[in-house]
Amino acid sequence: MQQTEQISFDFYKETPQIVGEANEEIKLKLGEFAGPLDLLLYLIKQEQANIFDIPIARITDEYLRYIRLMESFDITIAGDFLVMAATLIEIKSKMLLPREIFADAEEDFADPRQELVDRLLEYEKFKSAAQMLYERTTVEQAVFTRGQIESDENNAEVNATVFDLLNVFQKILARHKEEIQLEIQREEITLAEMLKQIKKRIFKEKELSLLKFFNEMHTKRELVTAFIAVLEIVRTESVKLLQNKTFGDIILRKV
Amino acid sequence: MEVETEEKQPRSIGELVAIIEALIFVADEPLTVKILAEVLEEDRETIQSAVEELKQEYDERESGLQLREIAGGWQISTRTEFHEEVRRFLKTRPSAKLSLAALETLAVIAYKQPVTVPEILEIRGVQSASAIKTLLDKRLIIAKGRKETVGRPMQYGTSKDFLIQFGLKDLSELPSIEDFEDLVQ
Amino acid sequence: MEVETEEKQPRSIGELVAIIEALIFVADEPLTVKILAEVLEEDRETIQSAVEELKQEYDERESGLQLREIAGGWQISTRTEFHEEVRRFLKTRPSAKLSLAALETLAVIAYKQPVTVPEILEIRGVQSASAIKTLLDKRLIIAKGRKETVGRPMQYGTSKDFLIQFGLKDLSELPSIEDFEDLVQ
Repeated sequence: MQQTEQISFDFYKETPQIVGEANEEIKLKLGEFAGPLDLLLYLIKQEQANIFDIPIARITDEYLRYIRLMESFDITIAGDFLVMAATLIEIKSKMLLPREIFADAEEDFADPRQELVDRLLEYEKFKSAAQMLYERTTVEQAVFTRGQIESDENNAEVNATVFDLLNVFQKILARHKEEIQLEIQREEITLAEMLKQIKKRIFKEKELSLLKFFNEMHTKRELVTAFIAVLEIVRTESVKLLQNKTFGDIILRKV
Repeated sequence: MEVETEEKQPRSIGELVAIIEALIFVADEPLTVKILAEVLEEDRETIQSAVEELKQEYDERESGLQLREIAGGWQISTRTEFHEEVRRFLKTRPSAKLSLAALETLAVIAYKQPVTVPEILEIRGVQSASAIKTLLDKRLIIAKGRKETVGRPMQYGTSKDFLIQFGLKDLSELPSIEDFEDLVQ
Repeated sequence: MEVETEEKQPRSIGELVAIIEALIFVADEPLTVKILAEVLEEDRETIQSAVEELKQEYDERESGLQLREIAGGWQISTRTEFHEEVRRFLKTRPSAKLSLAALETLAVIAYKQPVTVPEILEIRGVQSASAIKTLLDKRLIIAKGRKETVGRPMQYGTSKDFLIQFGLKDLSELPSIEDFEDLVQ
């Protein structure tokens, strides 16, 4: 099937809700709010408040209550939720200032809530747009494109974007690093370890083909170590070097 | 592009419609009138009217397939009515969920493109980095150059895959963001 | 497989023909009457006659597609008359598509340019000669003079076409590792 990965998302099911229970306990339903603005909008609706005249004290209390509740459930609270909490408290305190202060300069009086209201209205538009996108995907999921045909198979290629380039480059670098590390590990085989390895092999297999053994070495340094180890072992242990024909394989055999 | 320039026999419109159908079928993504015109060495108007004739043909046939304009091109796909049977046959389940955060971020990017990470934060009021990463991985958004401002942040916009997956001819088909104002409240 | 066993409304023959067309279209391989009968829970005779009706429809339409019986099953394919156009289209369509090997090589060249073949080998750990040829053919990379070192190997860098195809104004717009880290956090 040609279909690219499909998107599905149950907009309604995953939209979080706080459900008030009889005993005034607040219960969290599955899901999380998409952000502090999302939570605020929810609380405003819950209170059936007018978005242009937000009862800031009540909403702030509710908001903080929710944050505390999240804390008590050990839900990590994104910093952005705390920033909003601070903003709300600030607005609340400004609202408490006696209006008379502004009475003289009526025109300069700006509702401390105004900026927040603007943000909420702006945000809510995009939230609706997100829902529209969600609905579109459900329609699109009812449409399928053709199955694989021959010409696709000759064309097993990727359609690349710049981020693919970066991704791929990072993967290559990671792979490269791994190889270097392996290399280092291999090179760290000491003469003593090499001797131990050869002895073990001869003991187990009675004899060892040097051609085969040297082929197992990955680096020049390893090969040199292996060579010295073989000389050493012939000198110190009861093993013999056998060669059937000139330039043929040399066998290391236990005596 | 080498093209054998034999003397071109003029194609009948019926023949042209048929060839276009064959090409749209083999193409692995929506095929634009522009490409069709280039490949077939016909002018765009001729291709355009041939495509429209094909479209009408598909609409009139009560068949299992439809010809759709999507992502600036044309594509043959199954008709929505039969999605249940098709899904049952392919044994596909709707998968790869987009989170609420990712959908919101995508909405902001779709309407505000090109847009930077800080600008998205401004609208959503919450960090959107992981949502952006998801959207990039799913190829729904792409980098759209850097913004000439402090730090030259990367800008993002929607991709062709976005149009395809959301069944849009082009971005102008998105309802205007101001239309959503009426829905607010 | 769960199947909602609501009382099955009998399908009209026209509907059945349409559904069969949709299923043959989405299938990766020729679809047998047997499988169709199972998926649609109809008996084989019904399916057989519906398929034949579909076949007749395809034959009567003078379209770019045909319904063929192949390997014991049914398949939609382009009509043989148009194979030349189809082949030419598949060959000439402009494509930003790259094999993984080519993409890897391009990534190394983009981020390390100017870079020589031995240096690319060093980083990728694999020979890249044919990938480099592909990239040169696609004009995504160009030779950038020789390196003043043993053997004076040729150095490669990305081309103007590379910038165009990847939608970059200039190389500074390539996403950096830092851009990416911002997203991964």
